[in-house]
Amino acid sequence: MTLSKSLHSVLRPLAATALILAIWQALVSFADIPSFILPGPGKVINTLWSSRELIFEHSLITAWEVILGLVLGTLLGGLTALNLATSPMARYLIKPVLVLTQALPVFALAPLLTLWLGYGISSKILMAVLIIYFPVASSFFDGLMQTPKGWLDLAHVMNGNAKRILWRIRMPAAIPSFASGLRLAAVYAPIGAVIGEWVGASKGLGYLMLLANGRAKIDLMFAALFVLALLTLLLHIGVGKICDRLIRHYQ
Amino acid sequence: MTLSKSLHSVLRPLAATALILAIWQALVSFADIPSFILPGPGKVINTLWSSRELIFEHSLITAWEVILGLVLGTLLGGLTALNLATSPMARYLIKPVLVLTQALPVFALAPLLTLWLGYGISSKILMAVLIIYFPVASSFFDGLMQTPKGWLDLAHVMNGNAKRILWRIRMPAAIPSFASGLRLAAVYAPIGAVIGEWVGASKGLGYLMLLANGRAKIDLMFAALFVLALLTLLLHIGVGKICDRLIRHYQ
Amino acid sequence: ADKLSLILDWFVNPDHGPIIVAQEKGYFKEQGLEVEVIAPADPADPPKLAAAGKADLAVSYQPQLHLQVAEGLPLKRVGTLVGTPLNCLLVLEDGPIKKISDLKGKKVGFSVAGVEEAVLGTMLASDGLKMTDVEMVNVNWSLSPSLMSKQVDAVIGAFRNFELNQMEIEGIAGRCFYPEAQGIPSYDELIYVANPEKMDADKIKRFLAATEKATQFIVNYPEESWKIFSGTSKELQDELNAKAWVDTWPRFTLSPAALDHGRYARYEDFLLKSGLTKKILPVSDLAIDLGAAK
Amino acid sequence: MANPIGISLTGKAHFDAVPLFDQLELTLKPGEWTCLLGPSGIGKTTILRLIAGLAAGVTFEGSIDATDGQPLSDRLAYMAQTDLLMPWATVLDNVLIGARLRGSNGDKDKAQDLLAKLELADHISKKPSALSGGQRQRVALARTLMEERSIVLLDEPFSALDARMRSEMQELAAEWLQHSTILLVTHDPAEAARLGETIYLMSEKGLSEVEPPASPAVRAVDDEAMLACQGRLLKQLREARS
Amino acid sequence: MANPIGISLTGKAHFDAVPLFDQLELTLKPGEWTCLLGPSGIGKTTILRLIAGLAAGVTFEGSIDATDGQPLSDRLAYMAQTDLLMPWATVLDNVLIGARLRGSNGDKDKAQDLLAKLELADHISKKPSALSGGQRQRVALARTLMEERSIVLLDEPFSALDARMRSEMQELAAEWLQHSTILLVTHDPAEAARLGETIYLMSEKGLSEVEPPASPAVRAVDDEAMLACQGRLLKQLREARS
Ligand SMILES: Nc1ncnc2c1ncn2[C@@H]1O[C@H](COP(=O)(O)OP(=O)(O)OP(=O)(O)O)[C@@H](O)[C@H]1O
Ligand SMILES: Nc1ncnc2c1ncn2[C@@H]1O[C@H](COP(=O)(O)OP(=O)(O)OP(=O)(O)O)[C@@H](O)[C@H]1O
Ligand SMILES: [Mg+2]
Ligand SMILES: [Mg+2]
Repeated sequence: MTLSKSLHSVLRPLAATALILAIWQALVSFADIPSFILPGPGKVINTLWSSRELIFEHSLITAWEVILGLVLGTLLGGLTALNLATSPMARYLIKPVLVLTQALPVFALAPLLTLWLGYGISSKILMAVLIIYFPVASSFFDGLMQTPKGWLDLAHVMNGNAKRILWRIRMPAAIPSFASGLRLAAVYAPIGAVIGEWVGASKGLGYLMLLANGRAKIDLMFAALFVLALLTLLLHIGVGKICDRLIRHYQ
Repeated sequence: MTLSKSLHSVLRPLAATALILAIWQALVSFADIPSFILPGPGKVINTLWSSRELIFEHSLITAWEVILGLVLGTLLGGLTALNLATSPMARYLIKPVLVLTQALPVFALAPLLTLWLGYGISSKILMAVLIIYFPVASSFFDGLMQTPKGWLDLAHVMNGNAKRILWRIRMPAAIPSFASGLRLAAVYAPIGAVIGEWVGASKGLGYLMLLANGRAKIDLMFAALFVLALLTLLLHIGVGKICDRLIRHYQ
Repeated sequence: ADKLSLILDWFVNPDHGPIIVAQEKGYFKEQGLEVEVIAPADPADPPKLAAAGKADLAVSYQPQLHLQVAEGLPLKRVGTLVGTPLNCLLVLEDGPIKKISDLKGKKVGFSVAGVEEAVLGTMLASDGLKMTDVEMVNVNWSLSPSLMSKQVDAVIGAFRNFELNQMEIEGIAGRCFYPEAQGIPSYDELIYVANPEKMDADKIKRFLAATEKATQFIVNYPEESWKIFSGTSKELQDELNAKAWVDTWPRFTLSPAALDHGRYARYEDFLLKSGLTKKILPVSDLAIDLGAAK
Repeated sequence: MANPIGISLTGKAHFDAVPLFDQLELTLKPGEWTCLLGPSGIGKTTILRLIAGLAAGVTFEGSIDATDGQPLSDRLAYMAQTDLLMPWATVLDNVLIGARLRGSNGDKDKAQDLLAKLELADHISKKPSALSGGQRQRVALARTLMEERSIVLLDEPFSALDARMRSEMQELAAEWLQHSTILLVTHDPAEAARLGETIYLMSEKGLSEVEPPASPAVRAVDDEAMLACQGRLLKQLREARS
Repeated sequence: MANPIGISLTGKAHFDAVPLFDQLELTLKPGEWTCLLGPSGIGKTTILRLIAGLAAGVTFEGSIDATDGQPLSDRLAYMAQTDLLMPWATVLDNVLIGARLRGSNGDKDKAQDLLAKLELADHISKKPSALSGGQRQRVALARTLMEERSIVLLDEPFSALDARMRSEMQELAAEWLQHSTILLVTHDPAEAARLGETIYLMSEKGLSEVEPPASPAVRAVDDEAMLACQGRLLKQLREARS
């Protein structure tokens, strides 16, 4: 990487963060928003600093859930898409069930999940995975169903077997769609983990935010939110880079 | 449409619904789940029937929000993607802000939204739009950035102006990606509307569900959830058909 | 030691003083108990999970208990944590609402929880208004912000030991109309519930004994108790919790195991009149005095 | 490879309302080169795709049979008019894709050998995007030859090659496919005259057989009979409007 | 169209470590047809793309100048080796895309006229997917001709056409492009001999100019001088290995 390039990749999130802070400050200053609804960035950064240990501790937990959720969700989403793409029966029957999982609000699922999985980390991860896997599955599936006809004709004349056609042609051809889904999933992963924490947690940014919001400090909530936002941005940029590389490799 | 085809398109949602009911019943019968956590389908359908008027009334509101949200969200998402695709400056600065909007939990946004928009329908629609527009914007944008190089070369030699290249080449070439985003958005639209209703409402399926949950009327909550699920499935199938047609038209 | 799991109604806050203090002072251990305390994010979950046998005990609210039992949840109140109502109708101190009848034609926010509409209806009736005279708005996650930003004129469902302090810290004074002063029968805000078929009465008795001891310690040494309580977690160490503690500790029930039959009968009556339940249940279906039962 | 198979196609075809060709008969003699010549847009590719079992959109009324009565599938190789290379795979992987799709690893040495003969030795591990047009076409040819099927359908396989390369590739293909039955679609009379053992000319009026040169295929580049035949073909082609 | 412009290219090019061509000089005379002939993979397309300002991946050290010293962009038209038709647009829309991209509506009548001359009148409102290979190539040619630029770069524009159609299209292009400077890349010696006013032969050794036939272009299909030149080119091409 050249100097200018690495400078660029440092500047980019900085510029974005600056813009966000500016919008935020402008909102607070000119839109006459009371500080119990949206505290100014100065106040929040103050809280961020004074509660840094608390926030850092909870952030680590959430970051861990995000990574686990993203990896598991991507795997699960990828496998789901592959399955749906090969079996018309699965498309017919299982796809609607998957669509359904996206229609269920947390509070309907939470008691079920805790009934089965208890209050450990697994119910949280499952909830996060449930949110993350769908964009990957859906986009990848769309890509798998749109393989250019010429290649499929070729594979047909070659008497390729369906699994290998999937693996050698449809999958590589669907990489841009997969990447597109992954990019989306990366944005949803942090909020997915936070929602997972609402299933019942005593740790993590989601817990901290709900707690702070409920009956305590808005400043703390926004400080936690700020960290969550930063996490989201970093993940978005990081996964974006991986996706670009992936697409370049598969042209 | 031939008879078998129209039969097919009726059978498909029916088969899916049957499968879902079967899974549901199996869960209740064999997994030993108490009915106050997940009531059986029979019980719920009973409630659905006895409270049909109540549920129907609230469903209409939600359906209206869903449709409005989907249309507005798609428009906004499409425009956002077009803007990002044409302006490197926008990519640099505005994209992170859009990513951020997806990192904000409802309860952080809700007080702000109601402060500005009050408790009318607009804050709900905005919330729904916020959830729906992102998959469209993100997928469409990815598609716009992956126009086959040959066409861009051609357009370059022809001295096409950037706007028209976008309109005549990059946009039609990105239709499959757009459709992929739209398909995702259709799945998120109903839950988007429900989340919008949590921002503060006195009508709609989301309100009904929260209310029923609070009053320990689990049957009613699941009856509302069932309608929401049905709405999601129908929307998924409907939008899927539109997308298929769109893609076929643009090959 | 015997294991006992307890699901709180919400994240740990000063309402849970006796439980935390008993834990910290080792009173549970004295009773041969090892108590696991779990905090959920949604107050509607704990009773369901206790009814499902996922926990030995859950912290819940008396008004909710009546509805849940009426809907068939296998639950009974086995002990009391806070024996007075905390809920109140909150307005701005220097706002236009001076008496309840001033609410005519105004907006009242509520957080969907079940009984609050009935409570509000009765309170309005006590000053000659009907439910149709006000506009109800579900404000869900933001009770006091919606009031402070004047989105609504009053909110029902605020806790007098929290929202008042929160508003004071923001520099906007609030005022409470108390339900029990406006025709609502008095009730236990926070109670312990358990599944009567699955519960181990002996363990629960020992649990209640430990919290009774903790409550007495709190009443004797409120400031030291605050230090013990807030020392358990950094999240608790702030001005709001400190103020809330002062307003909360006097409300802890001194005899958690004791059952006031009349309270439950009166509230059951009130819910029937408000139309929220369809028939009167005997108190024995709702609550149990473990000391009286053998 | 088993004994070479012959194929006969009879029938007519149309797109929705637009007729493509009227009743015609085309026979591929076992183990021989049949060339199908005709103006652009007359339906050559469509016939090839019909035999390959691929033609979509076109309605064909008639029959396509092998002389041994067995189904054609899994005995065919098909090289389309476009190269259809996979951009993510190297040249070598592209050439071996057939075997890989059927679940074996493919004969790497053989493929490398073949690629060397096609003058692609230097490009074996390149991606298709780094190839020239003619190089891509030769990779597609190599992929088809590697299939080693008894029936080989070639749709203008040499159209992007220069004269020298083209004649060399023709010879190579003829040698490689000695035991196969081949249908070669081409718009180049010289090619048909050089390779054809049966030559069909397709025109609006239908299919007509043209006498191939008497000399055995593959003819030398300066074979007299071939040049004469080429002239005849050229003349007939000029007359056949599509 | 303004006065025709000449172009001169001098320099060398390489891909990363692999040299493509050494120092060479290529001149396009204003208003004339220059043919660039050479074996597959020698670098013809790359030179074309360099002039069009498109070549990516290749590093070019040298200069490309117009005789009038003005920049080349917006005076060029370029027909690539693949057709690059837009699948969502009809044939007519594909042909008018240049004008549309520049913000005008394009001359529909002229396009229809041109398409008719290219024997595509029946296909004007079809989508490209319903065209044959040769038809697609002709649509791409029509699109290039509609640009009416002073410099026209053609990369094997007739390779998918049959002999009759090819000679007709050559004549049509020559007439249509009378006032333009044309660089035609081809692998067909007959084509170069028929159209070339300057003929370059590209080989591993570099670029060499070949004497064009004395007769004026476009030559008749049986022009003696042309046939002689074609023979010479064929022989040189056979010797030039890529
Ligand atoms: N889907 C379709 N609908 C209508 N007409 C079609 C369709 N597909 C192809 N055609 C027409 O069918 C005819 C035959 O096409 P085909 O590809 O077989 O021609 P060809 O002989 O291979 O020509 P070429 O030498 O140019 O490749 C063409 O005129 C083409 O326009
Ligand atoms: N990105 C690249 N990296 C390395 N080599 C490349 C790359 N792109 C093209 N080449 C090589 O450059 C050479 C010239 O390619 P070019 O397309 O100019 O050939 P051409 O003369 O047009 O051939 P043809 O007649 O086959 O179209 C080829 O040998 C090709 O393999
Ligand atoms: Mg063809
Ligand atoms: Mg080339």
